[in-house]
Amino acid sequence: MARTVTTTRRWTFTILAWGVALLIFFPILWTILTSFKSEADAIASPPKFLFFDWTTQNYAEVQSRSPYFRHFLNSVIISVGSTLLGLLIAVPAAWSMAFQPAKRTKDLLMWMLSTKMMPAAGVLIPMYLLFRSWGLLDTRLGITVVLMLINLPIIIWMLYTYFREIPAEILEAARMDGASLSKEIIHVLTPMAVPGIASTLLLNVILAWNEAFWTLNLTTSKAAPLTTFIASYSSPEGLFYAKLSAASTMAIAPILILGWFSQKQLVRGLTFGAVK
Amino acid sequence: MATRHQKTLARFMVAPSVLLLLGWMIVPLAMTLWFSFQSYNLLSPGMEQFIGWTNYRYFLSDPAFWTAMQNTLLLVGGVLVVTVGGGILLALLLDQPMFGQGIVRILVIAPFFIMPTVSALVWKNMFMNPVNGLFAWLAKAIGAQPIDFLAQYPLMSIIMIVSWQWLPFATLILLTAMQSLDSEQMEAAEMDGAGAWAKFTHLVLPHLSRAITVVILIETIFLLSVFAEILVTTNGGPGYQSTNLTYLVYSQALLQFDVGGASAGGIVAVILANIVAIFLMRMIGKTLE
Amino acid sequence: MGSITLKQVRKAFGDVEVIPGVDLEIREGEFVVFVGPSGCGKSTLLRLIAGLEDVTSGQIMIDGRDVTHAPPSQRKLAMVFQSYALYPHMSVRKNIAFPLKMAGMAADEQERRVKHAAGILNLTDYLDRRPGQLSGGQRQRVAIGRAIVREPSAFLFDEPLSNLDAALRVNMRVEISELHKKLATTMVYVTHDQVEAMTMADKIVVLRAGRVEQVGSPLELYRKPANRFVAGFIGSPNMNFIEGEPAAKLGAHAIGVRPEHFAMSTTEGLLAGTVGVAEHLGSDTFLHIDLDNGPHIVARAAGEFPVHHGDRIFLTPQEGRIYRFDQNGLAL
Amino acid sequence: MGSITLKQVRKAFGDVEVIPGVDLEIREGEFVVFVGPSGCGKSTLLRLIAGLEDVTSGQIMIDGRDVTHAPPSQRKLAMVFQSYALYPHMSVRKNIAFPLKMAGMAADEQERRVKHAAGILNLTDYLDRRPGQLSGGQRQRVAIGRAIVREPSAFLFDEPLSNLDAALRVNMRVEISELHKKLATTMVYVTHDQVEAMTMADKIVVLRAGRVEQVGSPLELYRKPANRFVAGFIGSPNMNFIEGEPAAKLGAHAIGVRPEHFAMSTTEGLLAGTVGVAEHLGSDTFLHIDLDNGPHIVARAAGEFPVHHGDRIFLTPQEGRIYRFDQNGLAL
Amino acid sequence: ETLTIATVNNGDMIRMQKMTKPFTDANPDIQLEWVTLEENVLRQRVTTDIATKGGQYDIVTVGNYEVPIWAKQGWLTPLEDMGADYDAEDILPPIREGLSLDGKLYAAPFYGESAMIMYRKDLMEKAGLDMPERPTWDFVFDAARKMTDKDAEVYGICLRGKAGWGENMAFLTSMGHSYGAPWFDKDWKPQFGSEAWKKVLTDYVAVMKDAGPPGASSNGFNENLALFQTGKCGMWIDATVAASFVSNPKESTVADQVGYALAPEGEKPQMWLWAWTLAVPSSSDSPDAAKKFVAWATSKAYTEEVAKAEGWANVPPGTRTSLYENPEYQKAAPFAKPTLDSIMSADLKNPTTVEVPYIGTQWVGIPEFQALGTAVGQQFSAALAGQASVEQALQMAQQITEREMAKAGYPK
Ligand SMILES: Nc1ncnc2c1ncn2[C@@H]1O[C@H](COP(=O)(O)OP(=O)(O)OP(=O)(O)O)[C@@H](O)[C@H]1O
Ligand SMILES: Nc1ncnc2c1ncn2[C@@H]1O[C@H](COP(=O)(O)OP(=O)(O)OP(=O)(O)O)[C@@H](O)[C@H]1O
Ligand SMILES: [Mg+2]
Ligand SMILES: [Mg+2]
Repeated sequence: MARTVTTTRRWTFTILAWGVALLIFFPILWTILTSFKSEADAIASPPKFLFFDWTTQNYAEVQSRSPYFRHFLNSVIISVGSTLLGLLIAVPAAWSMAFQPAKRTKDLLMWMLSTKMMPAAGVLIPMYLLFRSWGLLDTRLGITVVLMLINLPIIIWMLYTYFREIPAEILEAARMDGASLSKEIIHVLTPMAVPGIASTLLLNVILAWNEAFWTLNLTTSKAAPLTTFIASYSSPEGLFYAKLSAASTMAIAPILILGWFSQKQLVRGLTFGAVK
Repeated sequence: MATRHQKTLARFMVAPSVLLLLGWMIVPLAMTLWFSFQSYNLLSPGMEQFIGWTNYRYFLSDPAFWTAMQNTLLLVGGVLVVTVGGGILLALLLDQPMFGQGIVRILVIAPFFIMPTVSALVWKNMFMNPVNGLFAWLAKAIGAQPIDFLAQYPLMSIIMIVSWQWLPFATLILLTAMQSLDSEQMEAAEMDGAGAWAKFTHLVLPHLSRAITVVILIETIFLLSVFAEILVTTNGGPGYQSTNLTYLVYSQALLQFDVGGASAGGIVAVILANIVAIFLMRMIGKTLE
Repeated sequence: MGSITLKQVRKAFGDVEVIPGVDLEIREGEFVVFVGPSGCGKSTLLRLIAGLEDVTSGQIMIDGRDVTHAPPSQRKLAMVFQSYALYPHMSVRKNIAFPLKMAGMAADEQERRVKHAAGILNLTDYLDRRPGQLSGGQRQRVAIGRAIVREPSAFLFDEPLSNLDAALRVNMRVEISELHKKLATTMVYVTHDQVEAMTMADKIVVLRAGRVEQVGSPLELYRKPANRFVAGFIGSPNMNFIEGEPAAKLGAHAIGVRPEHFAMSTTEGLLAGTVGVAEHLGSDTFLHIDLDNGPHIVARAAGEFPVHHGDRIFLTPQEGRIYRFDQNGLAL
Repeated sequence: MGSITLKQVRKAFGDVEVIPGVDLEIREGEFVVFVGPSGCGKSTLLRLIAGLEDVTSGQIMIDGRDVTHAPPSQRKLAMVFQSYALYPHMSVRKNIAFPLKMAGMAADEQERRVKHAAGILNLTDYLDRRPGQLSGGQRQRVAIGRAIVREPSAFLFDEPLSNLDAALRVNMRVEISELHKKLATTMVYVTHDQVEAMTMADKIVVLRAGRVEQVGSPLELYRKPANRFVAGFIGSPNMNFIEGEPAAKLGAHAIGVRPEHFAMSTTEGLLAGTVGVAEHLGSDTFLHIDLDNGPHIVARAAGEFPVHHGDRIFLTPQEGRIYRFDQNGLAL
Repeated sequence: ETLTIATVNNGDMIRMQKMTKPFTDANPDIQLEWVTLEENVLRQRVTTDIATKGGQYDIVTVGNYEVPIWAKQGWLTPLEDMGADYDAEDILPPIREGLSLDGKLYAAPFYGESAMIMYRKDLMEKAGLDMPERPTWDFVFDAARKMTDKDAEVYGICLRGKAGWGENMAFLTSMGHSYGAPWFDKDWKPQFGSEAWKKVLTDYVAVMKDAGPPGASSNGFNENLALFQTGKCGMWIDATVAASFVSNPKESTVADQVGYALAPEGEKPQMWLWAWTLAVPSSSDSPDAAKKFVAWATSKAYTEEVAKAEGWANVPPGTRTSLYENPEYQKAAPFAKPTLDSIMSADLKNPTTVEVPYIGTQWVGIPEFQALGTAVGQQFSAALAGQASVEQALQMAQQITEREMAKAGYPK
């Protein structure tokens, strides 16, 4: 397909694609811009796009209200922790599903996915009661385990699709070379699946980072991640667009940056075996 | 491909996941099932008693229930149509030769990373607000009456917000799939005299079917439980116009604190989810082999 | 119907000149094979003819018509790809009918032509299957079927058999040869398997680094290679080259002898050496021999030639079967 | 060190019996090749020996020790896979050292052995590369390197060369043969390429549908095939079978003649036919001939045999080179 | 000891978080852990925790609606012995009574509010009208229509429209009471079928249609505040706390033009009584430290701290008699008098013209009200958005209420 592309054609598509992309990105851009405005500028009509008095006062205000850094740290610990824990449990499971499939493996996988469709609100009270009796309320451990369970099906499925692309012969070679099962998984399977595992990790960190029901309901302060942080801005008194924007920017920036940096791995990982 | 020893090991290794998920399903589910037959309101403790099917009767006869069912389907369906349709168009566009494709991709993927709460807040306040929102300003700028999106077209607005979040996902999967299309196939079609449209309908679309299936599956799983967007923007209203099943259960559980009723709703939702799961499984089973 | 002429065709990808300038004349009904080592530009040349790549300069004529800038669909050529490039979601019938459908042909005419092509290629029983349900050889036949329904003025094949296993490859080779006899349409065929080239071609074009090294019938190339490159490329196992003293004696920089052109003896001969591996195929024996002070060579002996690893052996090239080359590799 | 004995080994996958029961004796230091058509159970048999599959019933002994239920790692065997099965994330050095590491060997001893193996296989320069940076042949050598460092009592190869191109295949074939000569370790080698089988094996095991059809040295099988199946499988191109009158004359149900065992003439001979395709390879000419009232056969003629498509030709099988088979395909 | 304090995200509460230094200095062994949440989320979190005895919070911010209900359940620790200088008697009587059960105080008010009319003097003048001290509903509606100039984005009246028991239903419940339209008769029969309710909703929808801002059905307190501060509202009937925001020139573009009047009068004056209070759940494991903090945060001393730091206009209003007697406050807060008058005129037990079985002015003091209020609020919000007619909305409201009351087993 390497026929020469005319410059006009290339420019047309460039302009079109950039237009669409900016449109899609605009809400985020606008939020970031607004976070640097004064409240009055934030609702000015006509809107002020770039020419306003840039100020970081909103960030200071938001920071002074709630300990951003602690929420941030909790978010990191919870999302990374739940993902790592999930991987630990999912890797063996995905190994057996991919390499020792039984008749019901597909059904099992689907069943696992269907647990994700459970309406969380319906089981909140039971969970709350359980958490209370186990002393897990507002602990990082508790919320980490819950998020791990929520994302486990996705992790297993993603790993399963990656593992299936690894030729069974390589594992057999390791077996012939005298590797025990654990060594086979640690030395051969896992390193080979690194790109897949990386994207699984990324996607699940993102999902865990953004999870807003369980985190909001099972944590209070010590273990509360950024979702709780943002929950205090959903409708405060007075003019709040700029402060809301600043808080939003602070809540999404880490994950946005992570996502951008790892875009390639992520995109590959998102395909769930859809692209062969 | 295996010896008995291996098989035994394999069963042993899926066990933790299965047991955990079973526990995760069964324990709350059992409690939920138990509560669903109780009259149990958090706000009136000490009045718990067995009341048979009453909770179910109330939940199913709630005028909100059928609306919520309908809204759930509309929401899932609407978002799927927008994201898959838009995703295909966008993927086609991004697949063209252009400058700065990397940056374009970064811009397009961004909404996927945004917390649902944040995106709902931003859309609601800064865009859809009929007085101070950007859309209102746009409308005024062209001399039209600003539209009060969340009051007049609540469900559509939510579909729009959710679609914005999921469009990148669909686009990127479809784009990757599109790029995996064998270039020799395209060339063969070209030699066979196929034009752009014929290539699209006869080659690209069928090639994408697998990716589309996966997009539908994943999105459905997440869309069935859309909640934060509704809570933040419309609270399910006006009326029940933007109440979906998840939100209905939520409102039973955490606005009315009617644990019994919410449990019944939860069980109903679980049953429905499983019906959907079976349906999806059929669909996936065919394409994912 | 089916003559192809290339005039000073040049192709560069960016700065890299892949085809520095090729002139070539393909006559109607000819079976022309492009051979050459990997990366020498065979596929590129074929794709230039097909119109799948733009020429950088030069002219391509088909049946006297200048098609240098015509899109692929207007060149009346059909191409069979290495990966078959079948449409995986269409039945065999639909695959074969696709070019006809694109041309807007009436359904019953399509059906008639598909039936006809399927008949020729023994595909009648498989018309309703998907490509995924076919074996490699069957898929290859479908790809050919898709090419022949269009009744093109020439067929282009890019290593069509390289994904098949040895036995199938032999069969398909014969089938394609027979098809060519039956249709008498021009065929341009790319391969790097010189057995295919030798057995199928009316005319072989040997390419190296985008340049035509020699054009001729298989036996011409076998008998009178223009240079050392062609000599080494044509014939299997490859020609043995000996430099130094034995060559100098014949007034050449190097001499070449094909494995099948040695007289062998355990007692005396022009060249002496030690048997390394002796490969007994039953019908022939290939001897891998380390010449004393010389290179490693391969010689073909009769079916059951009785030598073993480590034996001494003496070789004499057959009279008149010695190729001589000068410093630059040109045949003397 | 390295004798392998199978006693009534049977393997069924679910209801499908793939190996109905095989007895086989492999002696120390032997190079044994399993051949047979696709799906006949070659790989399965090899994997049973390796311990990658459970036997359904029967017994496997290695060096007199019953290993029927031992896991692969305890059988002291090394295996080379068709896809090489290299660990893509490890350097060549690490790949080769992996089995040693698994055995808990000291690092310096590992290094010594890796060096040694790399020396044998000409891999010394590549030790720090990843498999992805190697050519097919080099990869194959790494896979072999990984096998030899362990100094196993036997090597198992499952079609190790089928992913290589023709030229490389020939080279690697020779290399493996030489390696066998050097190491003198038992090798069990699966292939469906009968040239490989003929040139490499000390002993060939011909399998059909999970049954052993014949065991013997390559030339034994070439000269005295036990039945029609083996006769047709060994030798390239395949043996021609002629039934009916000419066979009856010789008191057989069918007779077989190899392509290389025909005397050809344009004037007279025992069998008459018409030339279909004549494949001129330079060194040989393969004639595809339709016998009058008879089957399609292939005959090999001298390098430049002057016949063309459609010519009449007469053939006479060479004396003493005619194989006779009875109704059941058994050799008479 | 660490005290976990759940607060709502309004300005006064947030200010409190920044002002705790005197307290922590005085009590070095007590650490404060703040959980600031949006009102609905807060209520949901706190209720879940308290009802399941999760013990996550040592101090919770609750409204005067919940206090008696929760106190009855035994979920709150009575606030006795709050220290010598606490002076519980100083708390405004209507507020204090609403927070007590059997004579014991169960929550300490942080600030209290009632409803009043905030209006733009300039616009009123332009419309040629004069705002009486307590106008009638008809005057308000008429003025609203006259003040409206949609082209200039000036809307005569801003009222709550966003569905929620604490949003539109707070306003509509109190408006209903003022019209003589209660939620229930004395046998707990829902009353949405009544003529009075029809008039309430008709008037409300009509005036909002003629003189309200676009998107009114999603406007709550905060949205209206923003509208008023940016000069888009002529009048705004809402909680008295808003006064300090709209009169703050730093935030409000119309600060110098705001006038105040008492909430309108119909069959009865519109009554409203709300207090955000601090309470100590009985599941707290540090009740004593918690009480100490509550006492400090609702004390006169705290008020003075705030006054010192931020000026008198910004102190939490509406809880103590002493504040309203303070001349400095009277000077700094032009809205002091109407606020006090409004609060003092609220009567939780007799909010309307007829006898009702519940207490409450802009809410109904039963546990089910949260759910009911929100569900009915959705219907009324739909009516406001034009998605349903007034009749349909009322009919739905009646149906929903009947269902829920039946399910909850009323009359009890
Ligand atoms: N699209 C392209 N852009 C840049 N270089 C290319 C492109 N296509 C081919 N080339 C280069 O052109 C040269 C010729 O490639 P071509 O595919 O024609 O070789 P070939 O003879 O078909 O080889 P093979 O036998 O491996 O198929 C190679 O060096 C290749 O790297
Ligand atoms: N895991 C399995 N489950 C069921 N049947 C199997 C399994 N593995 C192999 N078979 C069947 O066993 C038979 C022998 O397979 P095997 O792989 O041993 O053949 P092969 O001789 O190696 O063929 P090839 O030359 O194609 O590699 C085939 O019919 C195959 O379908
Ligand atoms: Mg090529
Ligand atoms: Mg095999």
